[in-house]
Amino acid sequence: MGQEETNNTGYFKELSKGFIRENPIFILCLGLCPTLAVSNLVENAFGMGIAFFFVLLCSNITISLVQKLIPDEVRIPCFIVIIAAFVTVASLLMQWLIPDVYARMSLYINLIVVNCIILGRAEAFASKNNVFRSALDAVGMGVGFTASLFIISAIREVTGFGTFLGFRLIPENIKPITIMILAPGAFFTIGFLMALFNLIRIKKGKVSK
Amino acid sequence: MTLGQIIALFMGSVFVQNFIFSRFLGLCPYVGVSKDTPSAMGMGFAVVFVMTMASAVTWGLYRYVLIPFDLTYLKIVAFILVIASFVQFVEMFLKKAFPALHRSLGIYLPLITTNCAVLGVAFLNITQFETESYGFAKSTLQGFFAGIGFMLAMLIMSGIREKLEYAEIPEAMKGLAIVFITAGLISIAFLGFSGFKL
Amino acid sequence: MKARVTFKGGIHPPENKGLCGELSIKDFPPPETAVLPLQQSLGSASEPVVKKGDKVKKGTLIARSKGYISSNLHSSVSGEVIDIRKSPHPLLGEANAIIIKSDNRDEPERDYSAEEASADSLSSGEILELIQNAGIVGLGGATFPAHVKLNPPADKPIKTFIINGAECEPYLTSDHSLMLECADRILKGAALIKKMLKAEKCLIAIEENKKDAIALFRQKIIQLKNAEGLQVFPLKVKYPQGAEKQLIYTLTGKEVPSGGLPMDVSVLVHNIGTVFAVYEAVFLRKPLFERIVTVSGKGIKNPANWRVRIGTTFKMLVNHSGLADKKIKKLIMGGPMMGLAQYTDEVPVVKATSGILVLTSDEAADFEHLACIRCGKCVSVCPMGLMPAEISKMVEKGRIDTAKSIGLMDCMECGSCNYICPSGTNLLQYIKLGKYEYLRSKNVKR
Amino acid sequence: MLKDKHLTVTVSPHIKTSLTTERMMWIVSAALIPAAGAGIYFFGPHAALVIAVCVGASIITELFCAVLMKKPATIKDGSAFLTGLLLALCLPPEFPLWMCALGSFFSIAVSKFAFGGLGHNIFNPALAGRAFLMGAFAKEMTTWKTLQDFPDGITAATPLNLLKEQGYDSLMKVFDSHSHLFKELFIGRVGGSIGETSAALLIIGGLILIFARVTTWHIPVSYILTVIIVSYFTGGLFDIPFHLFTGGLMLGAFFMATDPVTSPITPKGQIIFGIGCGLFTMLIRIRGGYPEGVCYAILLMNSVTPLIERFSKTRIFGVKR
Repeated sequence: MGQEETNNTGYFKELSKGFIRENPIFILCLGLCPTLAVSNLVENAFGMGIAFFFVLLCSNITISLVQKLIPDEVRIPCFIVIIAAFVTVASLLMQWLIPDVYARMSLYINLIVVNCIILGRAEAFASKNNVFRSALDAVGMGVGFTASLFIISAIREVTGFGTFLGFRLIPENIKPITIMILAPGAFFTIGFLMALFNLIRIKKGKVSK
Repeated sequence: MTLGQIIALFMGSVFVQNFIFSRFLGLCPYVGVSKDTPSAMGMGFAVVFVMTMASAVTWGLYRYVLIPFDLTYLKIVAFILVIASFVQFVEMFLKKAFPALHRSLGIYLPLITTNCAVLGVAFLNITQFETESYGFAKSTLQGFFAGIGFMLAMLIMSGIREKLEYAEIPEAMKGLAIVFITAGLISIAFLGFSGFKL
Repeated sequence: MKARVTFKGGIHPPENKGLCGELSIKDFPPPETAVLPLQQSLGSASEPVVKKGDKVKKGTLIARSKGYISSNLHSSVSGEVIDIRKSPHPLLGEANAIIIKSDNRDEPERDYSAEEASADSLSSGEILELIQNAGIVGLGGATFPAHVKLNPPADKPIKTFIINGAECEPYLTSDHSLMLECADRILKGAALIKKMLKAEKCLIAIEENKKDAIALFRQKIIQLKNAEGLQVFPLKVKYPQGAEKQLIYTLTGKEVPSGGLPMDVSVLVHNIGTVFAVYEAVFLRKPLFERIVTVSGKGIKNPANWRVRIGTTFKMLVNHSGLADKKIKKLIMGGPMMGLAQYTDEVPVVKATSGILVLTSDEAADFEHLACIRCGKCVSVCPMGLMPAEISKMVEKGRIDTAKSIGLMDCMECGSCNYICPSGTNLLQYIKLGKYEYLRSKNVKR
Repeated sequence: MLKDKHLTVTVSPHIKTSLTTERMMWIVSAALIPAAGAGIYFFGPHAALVIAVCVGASIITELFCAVLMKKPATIKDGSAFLTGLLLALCLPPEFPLWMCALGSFFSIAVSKFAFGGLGHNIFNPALAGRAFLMGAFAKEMTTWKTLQDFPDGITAATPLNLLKEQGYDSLMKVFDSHSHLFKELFIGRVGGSIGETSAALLIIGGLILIFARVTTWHIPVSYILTVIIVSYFTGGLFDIPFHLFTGGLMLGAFFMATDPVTSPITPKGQIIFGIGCGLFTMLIRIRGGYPEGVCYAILLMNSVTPLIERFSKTRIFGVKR
């Protein structure tokens, strides 16, 4: 019985670590390019999040399934090919389903293939764990990534456009801070969110001491 | 191709649409390897080299293989494979031919495979210059200039980070937080180049 | 190589040289008890040749040099050795000293007033021996034994002999007054040293704020019969004009290489006081047991230049000159730029004591330390071409090696950077700490 | 008796200059007063409000950040006051006040205190604030005030705007002769930011800085010379006074580029810095999308200051190159 319990908490930890503890963006600082590039609108962020989630889940599952078949020396190229295949699938699907969002960010969707998070998870986790754990890991990381992207894009869209998912939140007569949707705004947002995460960590560290 | 076009391409890829400060490509190595100027320089040179060559190779591959055989949907797989094997080849070649250079650049080369700036410039090239005349030359030049822009960004950031090591940065801002704030301020300065007429 | 107008950098602190009023040297009465520290020069301390209870006269040898870089020490009063014990030392904090109780007779070992006629016919070796016996050290403050400096190795001939009369430290006028009073004798000493070194030229460098001294020396040189190669060189008024390497650069256009000595560019520099002491040692056979000391500062009621016996305590001098009714902050041996702050007035005058300053809190103002704003003033004033702010920052952060690589050990501690720094950073303190740490780590490695 | 006194023992030197950081900051602020006064005189009371809000918001932000970071609040060193004043002087006279406050907050909190406060910032806080506002509120930042009280002057747009957007002829339509144009530019009766129009007063202020030894000549001279040379070779004789006296060049060259914290520490580095500022200013003015390039040019050079310093070390005495 004890065994099962630890297993269960283990599973939950596998799932939840991507939310905060090992948040891919704010803590591990991986996969930053798409995060910054597409986070000017919440809509874009969601599109990117879903595509990313899809590729990460599929590649993690596939790699953990075929891990025994791949010789060690060529594993990285193999991983890349698997990931690239799923990116192609995601890219074609999005082109078909949400063409206008895709048109805005096709470059960054294609670049998911070199996203360090996905390759990193494949190398560090999926190639060493079973399918179920790998899937949980992917879900956790995917949710963590998408949520982070959502937070960043929400901040940027609200301050930079005065809207949220296209709905006006801030009255027209208060001018939005346009710079937030430009490149510097992306850097500032992520910089200060990282500082916030640091602050929380410092506070927690002090309490535990 | 006129000199004006070359200058326009240069200004565009180095300043106006800098890969780091405007296009957000190659951020992982940018924040990872910009701690000190010598490594930033090494990474910069490696990126310039690989980006130039990758631009040339992928454009040719796309124009003369993928388009004629109607395989453009395979471009992601094809490009990443070409770049990965190219980087591998370069590394082996350097190791044999120029061991000294390999020692200084060697550690950066494997990182470049997953540098999205390299793949990014390949994708940009085929969308921008697919049908243009001088497409090959423009692609190669864009790759080269984008690499220069990347190196410039690396050098600027590494200089600042060396200086920040001695600054009394607040505890919460330490680490990558202040790097991103700095990058934001640099990209504000780079906004000055927007709307360049050439 | 030609002479330059001046060197790069430097500062213009308020001179305050007028405090002493007219420049005359007054004789300070011999002390009741003389405290004579054994360590009077760079290098090793000398070894006592007297013991408790011995009777000594003024000028009696009481301690002999020990080792190559070391100097003799002579009694400055006549009386009895009452103890050899640890006493306050103006440079070292505390060190062994011979304590002599005066018998108030002030009896000299021999007559020091008559000039020996034979001086001109002495050989170099004999002159050097006389200088060594007299215990002469560099009186500008460095206290390097003079006989060592005057005896360069054969492969480094001296072409130019420079007499340093710059006295660029604010407040101090001891050299100035000496020049005015003893010009003839200084010139005799200069000619002697020039001959001994077989130097082509002897340049007397004097800052332009001492116009009377410049005029006097020029006039004396014209009167002199064999004044060949002897020349007065007026210097721009700025601190640190008297620094050896800067002086050489200004006068000859040559740069002493980093880590090198003046003799590497065939130059030798001696302070005006040292030259005078050489004159006394050779012509009068008088050992170095007294020197000129400026007692000044706004905390002193009657500032003056005194001829003081080595071993007189600061307290006696300060009390004799009277304390002004102001808020006293610091007691300093030497000038305000490079002098050492003292924790007690019990310290004795040593051979290195060119001045005793009592500074009020207005003069020695401290201000609130703010962060460095990188104004670059320290860089532009540094006569050694260093970046003091960077060096001190590296030392502060424990990067001694980096500090070394950007010139830590080239600093000569003139303090210009510290003076000019608007943010109140104690740059020199960090630099000194860095030098100390560097030397220590080097010794540990050995 | 000295024995009764408390003797202080410190390392030499024992005397210090009276020109402290605090005094330097206030001298710079004072040197800006004439230009600020002219701005208020030409553009009316709202300009005064802009200045007041910027200065006030800067000081409040500084206090707030100091408390937050548990550092001693350093208002009396004058750096916050100066940053606020400089920021206000490069804003348009009719700029909305809440945006002024936001800009000041950005200047102090993001570009200064995030890096550790006074002495540690990489970018000139005032210029970073201005560039931020330019990115955030481009329209408001380029809405200039017509000088209605002065019948012989002048126009809503700045001369640089006119030249860039409508060309030389329309510029000459407004000012009928070159001499008239240069006179107005020199005095400052033209459209523009509050404190940047009066070249004459800014030059006076700049000379005060140099003679009070608050700054050295290196940056202003190399900056202005570069602008003169580039404008002569790209335009001609007419362009030299025009580029010198329009826009924020004088304000930038004397008061912004010389900010010691963000410019190189060595004289050689400062000259390189000034030349770079001049080149980028002219590049942006002639080819760029913005009519004015001073702000961006100085920010760009701020960012490469550490690199310049790396290659412009001083030569140590006695060490051969």
